[in-house]
Amino acid sequence: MIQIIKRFWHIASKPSVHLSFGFLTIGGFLAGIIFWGGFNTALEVTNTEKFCIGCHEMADNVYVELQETVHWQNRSGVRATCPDCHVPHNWSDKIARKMQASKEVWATVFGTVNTREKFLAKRGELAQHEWDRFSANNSMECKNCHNYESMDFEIMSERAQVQMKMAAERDQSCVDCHKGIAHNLPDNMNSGEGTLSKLEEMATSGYKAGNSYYSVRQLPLFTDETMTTEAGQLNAATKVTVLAVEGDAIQVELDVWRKTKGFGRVMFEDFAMNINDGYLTKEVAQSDDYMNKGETKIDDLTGLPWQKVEVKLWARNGSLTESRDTLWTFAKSTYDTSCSVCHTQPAENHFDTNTWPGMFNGMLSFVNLDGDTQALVLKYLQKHSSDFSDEAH
Amino acid sequence: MDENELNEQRASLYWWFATLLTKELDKEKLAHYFSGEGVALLTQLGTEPKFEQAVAQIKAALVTIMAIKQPSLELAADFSQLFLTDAKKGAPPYASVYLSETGQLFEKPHHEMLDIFKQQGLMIDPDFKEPADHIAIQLDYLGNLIMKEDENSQQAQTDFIEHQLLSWLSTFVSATQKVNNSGFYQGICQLLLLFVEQDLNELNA
Amino acid sequence: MSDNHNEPEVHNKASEWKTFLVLTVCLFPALSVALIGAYGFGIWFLQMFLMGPPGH
Amino acid sequence: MSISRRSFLKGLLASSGAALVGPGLLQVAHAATTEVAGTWKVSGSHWGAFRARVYAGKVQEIKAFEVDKYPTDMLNGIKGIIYSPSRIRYPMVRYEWYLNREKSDTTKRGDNRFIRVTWDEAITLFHSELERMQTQYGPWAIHAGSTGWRSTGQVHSCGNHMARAIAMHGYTVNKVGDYSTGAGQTIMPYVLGTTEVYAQGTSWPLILKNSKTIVLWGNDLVKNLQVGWNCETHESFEYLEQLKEKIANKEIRVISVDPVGTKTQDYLKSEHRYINPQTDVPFMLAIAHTLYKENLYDKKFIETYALGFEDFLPYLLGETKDKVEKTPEWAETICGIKADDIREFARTIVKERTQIMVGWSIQRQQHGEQPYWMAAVLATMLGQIGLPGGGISYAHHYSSVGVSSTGAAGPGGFPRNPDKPQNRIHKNKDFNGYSSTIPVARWVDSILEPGKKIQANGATITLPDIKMMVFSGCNPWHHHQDRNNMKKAFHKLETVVSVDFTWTATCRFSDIVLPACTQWERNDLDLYGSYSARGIIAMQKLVDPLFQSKTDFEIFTLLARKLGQEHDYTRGKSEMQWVEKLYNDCVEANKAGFKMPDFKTFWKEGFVDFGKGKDWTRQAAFREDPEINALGTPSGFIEIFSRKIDRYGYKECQGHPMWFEKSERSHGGPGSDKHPIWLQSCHPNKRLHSQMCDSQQFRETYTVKGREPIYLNPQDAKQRGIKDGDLVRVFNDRGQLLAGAVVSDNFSEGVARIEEGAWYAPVDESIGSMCTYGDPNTLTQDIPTSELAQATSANTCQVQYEKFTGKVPAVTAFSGPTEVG
Repeated sequence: MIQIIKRFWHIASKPSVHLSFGFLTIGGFLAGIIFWGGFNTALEVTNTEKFCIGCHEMADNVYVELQETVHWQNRSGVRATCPDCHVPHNWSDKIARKMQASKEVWATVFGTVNTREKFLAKRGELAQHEWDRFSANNSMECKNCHNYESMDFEIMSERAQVQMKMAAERDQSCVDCHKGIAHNLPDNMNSGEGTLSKLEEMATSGYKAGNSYYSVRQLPLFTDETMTTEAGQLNAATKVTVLAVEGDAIQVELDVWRKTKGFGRVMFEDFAMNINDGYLTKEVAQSDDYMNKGETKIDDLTGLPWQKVEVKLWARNGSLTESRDTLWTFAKSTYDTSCSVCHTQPAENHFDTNTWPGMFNGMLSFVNLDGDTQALVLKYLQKHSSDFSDEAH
Repeated sequence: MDENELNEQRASLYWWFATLLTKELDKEKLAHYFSGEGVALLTQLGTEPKFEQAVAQIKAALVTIMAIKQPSLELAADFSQLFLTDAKKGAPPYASVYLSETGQLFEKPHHEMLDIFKQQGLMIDPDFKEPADHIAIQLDYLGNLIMKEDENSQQAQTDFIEHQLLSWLSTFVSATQKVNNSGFYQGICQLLLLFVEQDLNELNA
Repeated sequence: MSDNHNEPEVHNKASEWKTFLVLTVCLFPALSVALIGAYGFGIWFLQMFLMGPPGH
Repeated sequence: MSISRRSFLKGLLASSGAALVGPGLLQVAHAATTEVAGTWKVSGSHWGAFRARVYAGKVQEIKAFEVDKYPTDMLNGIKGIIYSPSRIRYPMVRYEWYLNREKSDTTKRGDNRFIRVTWDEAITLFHSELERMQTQYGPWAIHAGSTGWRSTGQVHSCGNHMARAIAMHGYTVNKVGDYSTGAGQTIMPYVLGTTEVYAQGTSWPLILKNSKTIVLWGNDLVKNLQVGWNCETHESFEYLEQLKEKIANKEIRVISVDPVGTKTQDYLKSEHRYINPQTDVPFMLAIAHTLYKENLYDKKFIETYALGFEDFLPYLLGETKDKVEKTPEWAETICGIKADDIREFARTIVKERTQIMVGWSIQRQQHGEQPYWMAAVLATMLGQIGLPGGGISYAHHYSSVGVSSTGAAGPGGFPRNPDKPQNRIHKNKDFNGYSSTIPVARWVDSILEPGKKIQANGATITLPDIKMMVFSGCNPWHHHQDRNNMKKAFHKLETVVSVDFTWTATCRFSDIVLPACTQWERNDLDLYGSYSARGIIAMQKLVDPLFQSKTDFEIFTLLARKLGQEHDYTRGKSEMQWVEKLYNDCVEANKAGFKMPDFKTFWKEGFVDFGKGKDWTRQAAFREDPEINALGTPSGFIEIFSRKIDRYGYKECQGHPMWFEKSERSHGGPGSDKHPIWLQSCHPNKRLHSQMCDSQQFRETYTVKGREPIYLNPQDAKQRGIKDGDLVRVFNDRGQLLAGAVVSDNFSEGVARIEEGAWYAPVDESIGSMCTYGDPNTLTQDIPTSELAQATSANTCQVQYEKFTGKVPAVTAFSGPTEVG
């Protein structure tokens, strides 16, 4: 064997005697082209969905989950394949990713996640890798197709508009909010990180028709059980009565008041109290299909007419809780910590219900609270304001 | 009395002044000046005609203070009023306040003292958190300088007294005179000035 | 120089052909793949320890 | 000679040395490290972020932080603060109080003698007084809620430390509001739905692009933007420079409505619309009258976005009780602006895009709620609220308001509230019928008239019987009004505790004085760009705490230790661990939007910059959809008429903006016959309030004969035989002071200015004694703006002045507690 290599080296290290210079160059060049073509073809093969689902770990877990989502099937017929989202497009990063796949090969060979149970147990860790990557490249793969500049905010639902405009302003990473858009979320995580998941943790399940519950955060409302047409938004810590449970959808009734100046879109918890319970789209607010109108009274303090309405709309089955106590505890601790950085936070009962929104808005620029938490804390302050407090102040 | 003994005496006196200007006298220390060694020392110092008046002032102050219920506290208040406050009304015991243009602390005199200490391999007791141009530190150092067995010591003493001490001592002492209280520390400071002046004369003689 | 050319063994045309083919078809492609792989691993380790996940 | 000397020294200290001579002060040094030129460190201040060269344990040199392209010369005053001979060097206790405690002769307070105590003794005394108050009286007897402009740095925020430690002991009286914006922040939620005074404003680039006219109403941008709440980087000045250019090119008109010529106006070379002091409301009413009569106002806007215009109209048209129509002719007699000029002004601002920028000065006067409200009504009539470069703002002169926000989260702060409130030592919450929270400026009234009931913002407040006050990094002897009245109040207090780094007048009037170190003697971190959230800056300790001073963190940790709750106070973290925690929390909060390096890297680099934000228009969302984005007012709309305020039934703040005559007013107003000069006490040009007044060398760049300058009108001065540089005695029935004359055309007849923050320096502690340095609050009156805000009325102040001829007293400020001989 050593002889063969020696001999080989002997020949390879000497100028060629029989083969022409031109032949060697052209021959080497052609061989290079053929190799490179072959290499890239092979690389592309590994970059196909077919290749990805070649392993049952992918095929039986994430792939079937993808098929439930809009990234699989939608009305415009564009679909995302595995590598569209999961393989970096930059060459170096792509090669690095391919090498990283050695871990996946390892896992397949040794069966690290060869059962659904094993996969679920490991999902959190695996997902976290991808989320880190998305957060580092600012969700570049998403933005290859969806970019903020091309979004027409006007045709979004109002709730989406608010959120998307805010995100666009900061060129926020998509996956910050849209985790779980293509595959299921890890079990221990309801719908995201930070306060949102904290709020979701407060939600209970198994709602019974006829009982009253409170929303743990802001929730979209829909006109019917198909949940395709948005009807408005439910605010955090808002009381609803569940009328019906239809699979993923629940029908809720809101017993609220609204001002009749404008379109009457904003719902308030009580007469002449600006405690926001959510809002309705113009169409729903103007339509009689979704509400029973009650008495109308003039609020003496503003001169505005208020109308009592019972609104019946649909929401996703979830994110409700039986009592506001845990929500209030969370809101109070948030208020005490966040709002005392600059000065002593005013006592809850220092202001009345309708003064709090103004005072609270004035402080908001100095604290880092997301929209759901803001809404919840404000409602907490209003519900514990001097209007509701027995303590003389 | 040989040279050594003499230097010991001089050094001890500088250290005595340094002690008085370092911090307030507690009850026990003050007692020495009502009866005991302090009285003896003052009486002895008073025999020098130049010092007579200053010593008389100190003694008078002691008499005044003795009549007060808590003499050591009263004297502590005097001390604070003079040294622990500020240039405008008291007499802060730092050369920088009197010698620098800015009137700030930690100015050139402070750095000069630090340089001296650096050369000599000395440092200020970390518990005494004061700038190096504090009067007590200067006096303490001078005592050390006197006790140093070094043939150049005499010249070093003269230089130090002339450049570091007398450059501001009289301004400082007159600042103490502006303050009106028992007069104990004003007397001590006056005595210090006279002593330093006399000591310098002796060194130059 | 030609004097020193006293190789008793002649490498004939066939052996040159063989060597050429071994180099172009087997060795260099294998080396390239290995090199690219090593590069890929290098980047990955850098990402793990120094740079963090790939950014923009 | 040498013989006599020998004999004299003989036996002098031979054996007695041990008793009379203490231990030496010098030790042999360890191997000294050799520094060459020193090291550069990063830190910052309200006056600007900076880098400092530290050598041989001393701050040698300070240069502006590179992000700051427009640094102020106040950076030159920093060293003078650190190395000021006015530094509090040791814990001190007032001698009289030390001897007699609560039975001490309080009339001696402010001019008494102190003694030095150890930290241990000082904290023990502090604690035992808190204890005595809680047991002998109750929570109502301690007021520990008065806070002001701290030093920068989020970990050591002095008010937070004081509040946290004292709350771990028991409940105390607290305050609401502040001295700068008390009236504004109370009235604006009723009108525009937020406090407005600390709100982000429309971004400057949008203003520069869209505005045709900018009205600066009592607003001196160039002067006030020099200082900021956090480590300032002066981003606004870039836009002021552009504005100046646009003015020169006649693309934008800037009009200052002001009784004085401002620094802004001098810088921008912009127009000045002189107005008599305190008469903004008549001018505004007359503008509204013109807009209405000439049918120039935006009816559609009012209809869609506002309520109560029709309830306000009768007053404007003279159909209410007063029967006075608010015509330009009526206003002319009060505000001193010709009726035709008023009409012209109204037409100018309604013609094209106009941004109104209101300063805070006009709400720091009696009925200060009214001009703020009325300005909002004017902006509503113009109908440009929510448009870029239009509408109204009340804060463009503050910190980096108007510099677009990056949206990044700043570092949080050291927690102000106890983690375990249930462990509070004294759980007694019984305020004995007194109110637990009082309007910030009413604490002196509280001490003087405990039990008195006052109206405030719709509530009835019973003033508590305060016996003990605790201040930390707070100097009410600068910011409160009427010194002689304060002296009376301080005679009634049993105990006063102050934590500060310099002998402010407040410290001199205290019983226990604890030396804090300056912000440059501790490690911390802070935001730069308070509103732009431009970045985070490390505040690296430049030198160790001087003398016996300690950080706020250490001081209140000591108090917590006394309570047996040290660990609950610090959460087991050191200073540096807190800095790191706040940083890491911030990294977490910014995870979505901004990549930040790890703490080590940040600390080494000294800062993280978030870049520039996106432009934004104030109230644009409301304009777009007033229903969903309703204002925070009771109705959700702009309230020209507030039924809620109307319902309170107050005399001096009714249902809509009105003109009320002031208790004192120049130019023919009440009291002007005896004291004809209006004294303006605005924010200083060369300080932050009273901070940096102790920096001697820098102070001397602006003082006159060692006194605070008083800016005088040339005619007024001439009449009184006063020349530039003369000493002037300024007086009224409340007090007197000495100041140095600066005669300037910027000041109209009947108008004078002494900037607030000049240190109080009375000749002696007696009531009525003259202030030798020139603190304007010796002369101001301590009256509330109205029953609504109960805020300060510092700018309602009439004085007289004369050339000072007597024996000149020395300046007594900037010194420690000494008797004035």
